[in-house]
Amino acid sequence: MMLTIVIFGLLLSGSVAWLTDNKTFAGVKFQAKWLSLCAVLTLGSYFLLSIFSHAQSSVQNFSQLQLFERVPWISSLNIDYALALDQLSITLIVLTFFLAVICILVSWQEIQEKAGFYYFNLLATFAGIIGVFSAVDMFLFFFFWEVMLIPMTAIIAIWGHENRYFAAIKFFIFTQVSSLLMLVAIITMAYIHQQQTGLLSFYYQDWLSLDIKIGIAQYLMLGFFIAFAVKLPSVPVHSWLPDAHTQAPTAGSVLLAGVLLKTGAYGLIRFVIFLFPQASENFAPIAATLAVLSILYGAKMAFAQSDFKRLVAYSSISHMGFVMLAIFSFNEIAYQGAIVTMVAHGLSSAALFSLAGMIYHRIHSRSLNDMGGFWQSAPRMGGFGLAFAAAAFGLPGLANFVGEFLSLVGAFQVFPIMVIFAALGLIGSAIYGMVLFQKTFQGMPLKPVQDLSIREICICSSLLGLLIILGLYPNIILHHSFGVLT
Amino acid sequence: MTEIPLTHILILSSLLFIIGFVGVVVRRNTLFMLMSLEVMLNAVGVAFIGAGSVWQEADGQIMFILILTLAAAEVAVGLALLIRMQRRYRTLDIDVLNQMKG
Amino acid sequence: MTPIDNIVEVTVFTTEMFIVLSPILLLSFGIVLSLLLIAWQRSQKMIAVFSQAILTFTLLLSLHLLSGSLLTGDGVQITTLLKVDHFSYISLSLICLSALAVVGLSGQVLKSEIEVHDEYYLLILLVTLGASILVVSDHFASLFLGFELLSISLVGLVGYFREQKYAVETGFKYLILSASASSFMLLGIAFIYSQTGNLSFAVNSAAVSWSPNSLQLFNSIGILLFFSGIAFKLSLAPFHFWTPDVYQGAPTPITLLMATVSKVAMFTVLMKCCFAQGYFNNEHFVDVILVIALLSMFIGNTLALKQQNIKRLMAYSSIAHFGYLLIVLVISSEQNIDFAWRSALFYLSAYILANVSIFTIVILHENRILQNSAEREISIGDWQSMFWYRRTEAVLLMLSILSLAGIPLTMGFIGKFYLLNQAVISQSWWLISGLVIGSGIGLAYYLPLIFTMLKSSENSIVENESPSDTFVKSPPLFITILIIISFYFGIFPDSLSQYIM
Amino acid sequence: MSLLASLPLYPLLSFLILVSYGKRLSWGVASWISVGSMAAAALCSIFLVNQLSTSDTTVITAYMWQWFSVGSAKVNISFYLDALSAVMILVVTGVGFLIHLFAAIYMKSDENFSRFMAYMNLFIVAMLVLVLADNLVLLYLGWEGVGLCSFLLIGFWYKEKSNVLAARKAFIITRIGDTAMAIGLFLLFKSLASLNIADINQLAQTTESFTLISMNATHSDAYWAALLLLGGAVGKSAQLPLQTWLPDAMAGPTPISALIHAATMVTAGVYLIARMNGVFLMTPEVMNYVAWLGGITLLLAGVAALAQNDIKRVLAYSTMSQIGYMMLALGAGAWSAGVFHLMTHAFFKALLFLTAGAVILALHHQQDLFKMGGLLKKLPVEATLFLIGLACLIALPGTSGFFSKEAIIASLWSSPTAGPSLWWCAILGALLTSIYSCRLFFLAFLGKSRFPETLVPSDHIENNKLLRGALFILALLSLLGGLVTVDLSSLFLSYKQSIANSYESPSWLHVTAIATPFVGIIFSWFYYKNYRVISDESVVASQSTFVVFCRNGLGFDTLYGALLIKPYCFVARLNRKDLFDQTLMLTAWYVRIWRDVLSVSQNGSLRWFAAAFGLSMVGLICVVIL
Repeated sequence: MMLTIVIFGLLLSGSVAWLTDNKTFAGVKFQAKWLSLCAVLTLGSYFLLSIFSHAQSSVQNFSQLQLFERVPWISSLNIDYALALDQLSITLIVLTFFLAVICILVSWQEIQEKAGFYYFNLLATFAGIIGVFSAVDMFLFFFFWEVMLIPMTAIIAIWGHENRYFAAIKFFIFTQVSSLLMLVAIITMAYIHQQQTGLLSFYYQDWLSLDIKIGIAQYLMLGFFIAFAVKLPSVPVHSWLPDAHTQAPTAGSVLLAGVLLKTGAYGLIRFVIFLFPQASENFAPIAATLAVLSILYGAKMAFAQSDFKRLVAYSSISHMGFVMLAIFSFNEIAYQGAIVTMVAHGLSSAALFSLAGMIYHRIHSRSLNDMGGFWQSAPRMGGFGLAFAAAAFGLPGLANFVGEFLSLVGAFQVFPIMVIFAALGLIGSAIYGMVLFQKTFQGMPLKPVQDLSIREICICSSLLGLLIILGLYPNIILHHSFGVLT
Repeated sequence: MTEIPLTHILILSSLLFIIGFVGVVVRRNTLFMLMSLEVMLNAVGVAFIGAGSVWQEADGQIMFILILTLAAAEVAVGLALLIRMQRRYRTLDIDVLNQMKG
Repeated sequence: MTPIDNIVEVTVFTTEMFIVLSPILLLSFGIVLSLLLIAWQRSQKMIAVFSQAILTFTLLLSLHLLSGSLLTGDGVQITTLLKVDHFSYISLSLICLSALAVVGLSGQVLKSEIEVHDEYYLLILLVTLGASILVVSDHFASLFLGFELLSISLVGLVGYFREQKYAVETGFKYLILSASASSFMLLGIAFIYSQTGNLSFAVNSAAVSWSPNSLQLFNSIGILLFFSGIAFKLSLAPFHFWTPDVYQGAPTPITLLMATVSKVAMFTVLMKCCFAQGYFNNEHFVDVILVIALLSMFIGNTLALKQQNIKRLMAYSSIAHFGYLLIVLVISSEQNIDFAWRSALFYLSAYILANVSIFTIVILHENRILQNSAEREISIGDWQSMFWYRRTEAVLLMLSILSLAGIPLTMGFIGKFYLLNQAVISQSWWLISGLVIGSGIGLAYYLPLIFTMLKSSENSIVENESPSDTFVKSPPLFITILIIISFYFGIFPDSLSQYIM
Repeated sequence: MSLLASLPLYPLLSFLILVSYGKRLSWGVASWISVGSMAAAALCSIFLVNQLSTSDTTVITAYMWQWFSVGSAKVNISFYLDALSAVMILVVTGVGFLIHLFAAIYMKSDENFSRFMAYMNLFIVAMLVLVLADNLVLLYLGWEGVGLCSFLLIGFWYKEKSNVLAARKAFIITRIGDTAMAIGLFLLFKSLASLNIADINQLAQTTESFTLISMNATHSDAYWAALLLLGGAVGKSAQLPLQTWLPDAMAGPTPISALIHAATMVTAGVYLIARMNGVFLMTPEVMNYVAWLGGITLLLAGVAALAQNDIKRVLAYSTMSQIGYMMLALGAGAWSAGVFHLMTHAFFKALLFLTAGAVILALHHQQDLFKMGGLLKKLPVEATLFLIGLACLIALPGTSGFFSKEAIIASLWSSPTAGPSLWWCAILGALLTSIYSCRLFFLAFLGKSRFPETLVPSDHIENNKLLRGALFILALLSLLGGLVTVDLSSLFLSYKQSIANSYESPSWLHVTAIATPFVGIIFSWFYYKNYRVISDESVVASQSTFVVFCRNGLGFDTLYGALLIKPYCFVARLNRKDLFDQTLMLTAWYVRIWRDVLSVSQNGSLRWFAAAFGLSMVGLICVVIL
């Protein structure tokens, strides 16, 4: 029941926020942002509390999937409404909640018109994402997978920047087409299950016990893989991402980079690897090559950009390449690396995008050419900018380093040559990180900007704090999301 | 009397039908288009009657009667439209009727 | 079989058959009555109410019979001509529903004209009757009757407002083309008849082997011709050319009528015929279906891109949708027939719901515009920033567009899901890829529609949208009902699909 | 061992305070905090070293917490203090303290003073972590940390474009080395399944598969691992081929050049190799490469130093060549000698830089040698201090530099991995050293003054006493530093017996080695006559192409520019509009084309529709029949 409460609570409070925005009841002027902030905080804490209590009560603490709900939904096709959690999904859901707060805070002043509808979309997206992370019925999973797209697209299309419609359509079509392939694969799996056991089933746990002929498994795996590779995103199907990130409002970019990309990685781990171990092992060399390609290509493209957010977007492509490489190297160390990288990149890219938003709020431009010498007038912003850039190029002591190090060490056991190429990405990341930081904060001061406000300092310092904590004591995550992958 | 093979009947009707259809396509005068439609329908009628006679059944003739009624109805509506057209465009050339495109 | 058997069958007409057939009888009786009514007193309001009543009763009756246990699994054969079964009732109720919507909406349109229009309603009823005959027909003759009843009255309706700009053109186009289409179909029937010697569906004509012997060739060509006639009505590529023009030229309620009533009826009868005659067993026919389906998906979706006129856009999207729907005709074996029916009917109901909603909004909008400007057509631009000042309508519109695009939370998605299931069972990967690519292209014109509605309102449309909407008190309610329905069935499809089974 | 654990905490605390309060702190408070923390650290480290030497344990360790675990291997945040790291922390904290003291005065007038001191503290923290780390990952943390700090401090005056670029260059080039090192770590972990330094040194000896020549590869894991580690060291220590960043790094404030780019950070590479001796000893080939790298670098750097005009760049190149000596020593297996030279070099090079800084301060930030001259009279104290520093650099007998450099040179001839040729290299290097040192001294302090304005009087610089105090202590250290004998031989392992054969060294070696500097001095005494004597002919820098070529670092910059930077930027610019994106958009374009083609068919003419109907009918019939 708990997860249902969380998901629908988010939806409900979103719609309430929409309807009551800027209306006065009993002398109290309702504001969507306050309402949604409270909703997210309460639901998040509720989630954490109930997880802890559950962990105490139950025997094995989420090293296996723990089923929370299972009620028949579309009984004619034997589709259930089934939600379950394990350490991986808990980690990601917690990340989602944290970034949700960040998102609301960064849009505090940015979003003035149509605020109600905006926060409705925001919360709906969170709900969808949490659903994706917790659904174990494949139809339900697909349902949430699509549901989280719609409000996201709306956010890009309504509150985005100059070229938003194009970006939104591109984003939507890419994900839609790829996920239709996944849908076909899902249905085929269901019917294979019917052939083998006699009844149709979309239930994840049932599928784990299937034995599929490798010939078919290849194609099915591909169906899933493409959908998730687009979401990840991996070269060559990455090109929706720079546009979407660049055009989206700050919170949108934070959400996209922070959590939405992780759904791709999550899908790769949970479905591609676990459902088709043999097929994906055969496929691993290709996937690893794509990953290395993404790492290098993303780094190179990031260096070429002159738009702050676009640069960060390409850097995300590069980072998620590490995740994919780790996932497909079938190695415990690498899996740990993948998870840490997912969380770390979620935080660091969110941080950089929030920073971009803050700068945009001040100078109304995203172009690096309009920036420079901000350190002079805004040393605090400079400090945070430095720290976040450092996180992006994997400075040890910050979370990203641990993730990338583990991923590469793990992958090196399997693909030494590829890892050597991937390691070149470290140089590339240093280059674009330098460009980003120096063009923004160093050089001749152009025009003075005012330094961070209290709210912004809160955002940045919370992000930075987490980055440092995870960088120096990653076991917080590792000990908890470890059992899944053994 | 000697049996006419079914194939011949069908080929005849198809020829008639094709003639009618070509008429619909090539004639620009609306009236003639309607007439060619009649030709097509009657070609079908021939086919039905032939088939019916081969199978020694009444169905063919019944179908033909239905077809005749249809032809009548269509012509009725067609002529009505034709008058409207004459009133509005002062011509019966079908090619003036292409305002809607794209 | 010999003629004798037919006679024997014809003589038997039990009360059970009478009851089973009662909705259609009621409908035809109602038509006669309304004729008398017109003779008695010409009053538009009265006839409107009357025809609504008739349709409602028919609907209720058929729903009642549907839930009732009269129907044995295989349905009831009434003479050789008709055969009523479960599915025909469902299609019948779908038809009545959409006809009701059409009648209800026509009130808005007719208000703008001067004279009294009671034939209009009569014609609508006739179309409905033709459609309902189609869905119960089990014989080429009855099929032909229903078909012609449908098309000729539609011709009358299409050109109804003869003062309007496109009336004559539309009428002629529809008349000539549908006439030639029906003659093609008839020729096909004649060929089939010449081979099988029987006009009822039950006889499996595909059983006649397709050796390239001349006679069997006639048979196959016959099937093809017959199919092309239906395909014309369903506006499947490459028989689709008339669709956009007629959709655009016809009065909007009639466009809705064509989009819903005639298509549902046609598709139902097509499925009945195909399954009864087992066409899905012969690969030639399947090839033809494949080609036509892929063509329709591609052409429909592609032509809809950058289409500014909404009615034309709907026309193209309908082409694509029936291309998708053809998937159900390609089934691997007899066992899947039921599932195919279910998928088809669910998809059709989703499609009808979306169309009704969209055209409702279009008609309301047309009225608004026609009030202050001269005769003009609705283009996408007129919907700009609708979401911010006319929320319920916009929400309904978005829902239906998403449903057409097949996005979750809507019926359209479930329908697409059914189709994919069907295609996976029958392992027709070509069709699947067509569906995927097609819906990919489709998004490229559905999304802009939504975005136009979301555009923030800086332009002048808002001003001339005075809240003084004199005409409608009912539509807001109607609209909210539609919204609720489309959400409800989108999230709990079972409540509908169980009904279908 | 909490004392050891607390060692980096003092500077860390002061860093945090300075960062969080920033400009609100007055100069006094800020300098007290930072310098005080350094003093604490220095005392603490002296205490530790004392403890280490007295107690019989050879190692002090401090375990904080487990960082993460790589498979079975645990990676801890824990420190490891042995004789080698003891030397390092002494140098880092001791010299660091003195330089902090100097900097506090030198940078007083700067508006961002507290930020500067904060960076310095942070650097010390990172450096301490580097030298104390007990596993390679933690070492890597410190390694990257010092890199970041050096980046920040080179670009401290970030308003000049040139400084910014210099900083970027330094960071990226060292990052290249670091990446090689990272790959080295992966390889070490793969083959030895551990990342703990002590374990690795042990395992490297024992593990057969490590040194075994594997089937497919031409060389063993040990070879590649050592090579990759060497890559890291080369990057940090500005040896060939990654040396180009060091001269530009002189853009930073002078104390930085003293602390980071002379005394401590650049020697981290030497430290790394010395640390990983277990691995290097497994592969004599790589030892040989190390030696050769050192030898070539010291020669090239010496040549380049001869042509510089900027006093700091001369010192930078000399640093490069001195580190070359250390590398040479390591390559020759003379670990102790290398580390010894590291220490002494830290002393006298810090002295040289700081004195140069004092001179520059007095000359209103004039750094061009050809604008100086005749300062011996004007700044006698600085001149003497500088002279002492140079003496050590040249390795005049008695100075600390003499002892360490002699130790190195002596070890070369007989070393199995170095040999006579490298000995000659060293000698030649010594010659060059003495020559460019003399040139520097003559230009700056002798001859007639070419400095137009009047100097800043020394008593105008506040706390001049303190400032000079720091210099005096350094001078003392660099004079007497040779007397403390650093014997680390117990730490380091020896060669495998297989290659322990060597040349016997002839008797004349020592004489030559000692004589060389004097030869150099005498040579330059005559060669640079016009720099020295007070005469009227104006002294200008030679503009001959060869000299300019040497002045620009022997053309490495242009080479790399043409080879790497330009292509990368070109490709980046070429593909700014994402190739893949273009191709994917092509499909959209394709669909649009189709749309236009098809929309022609909707021409609204009824007869065409009918014809199309018939045609498609025919087409379908063909589908069926064929």
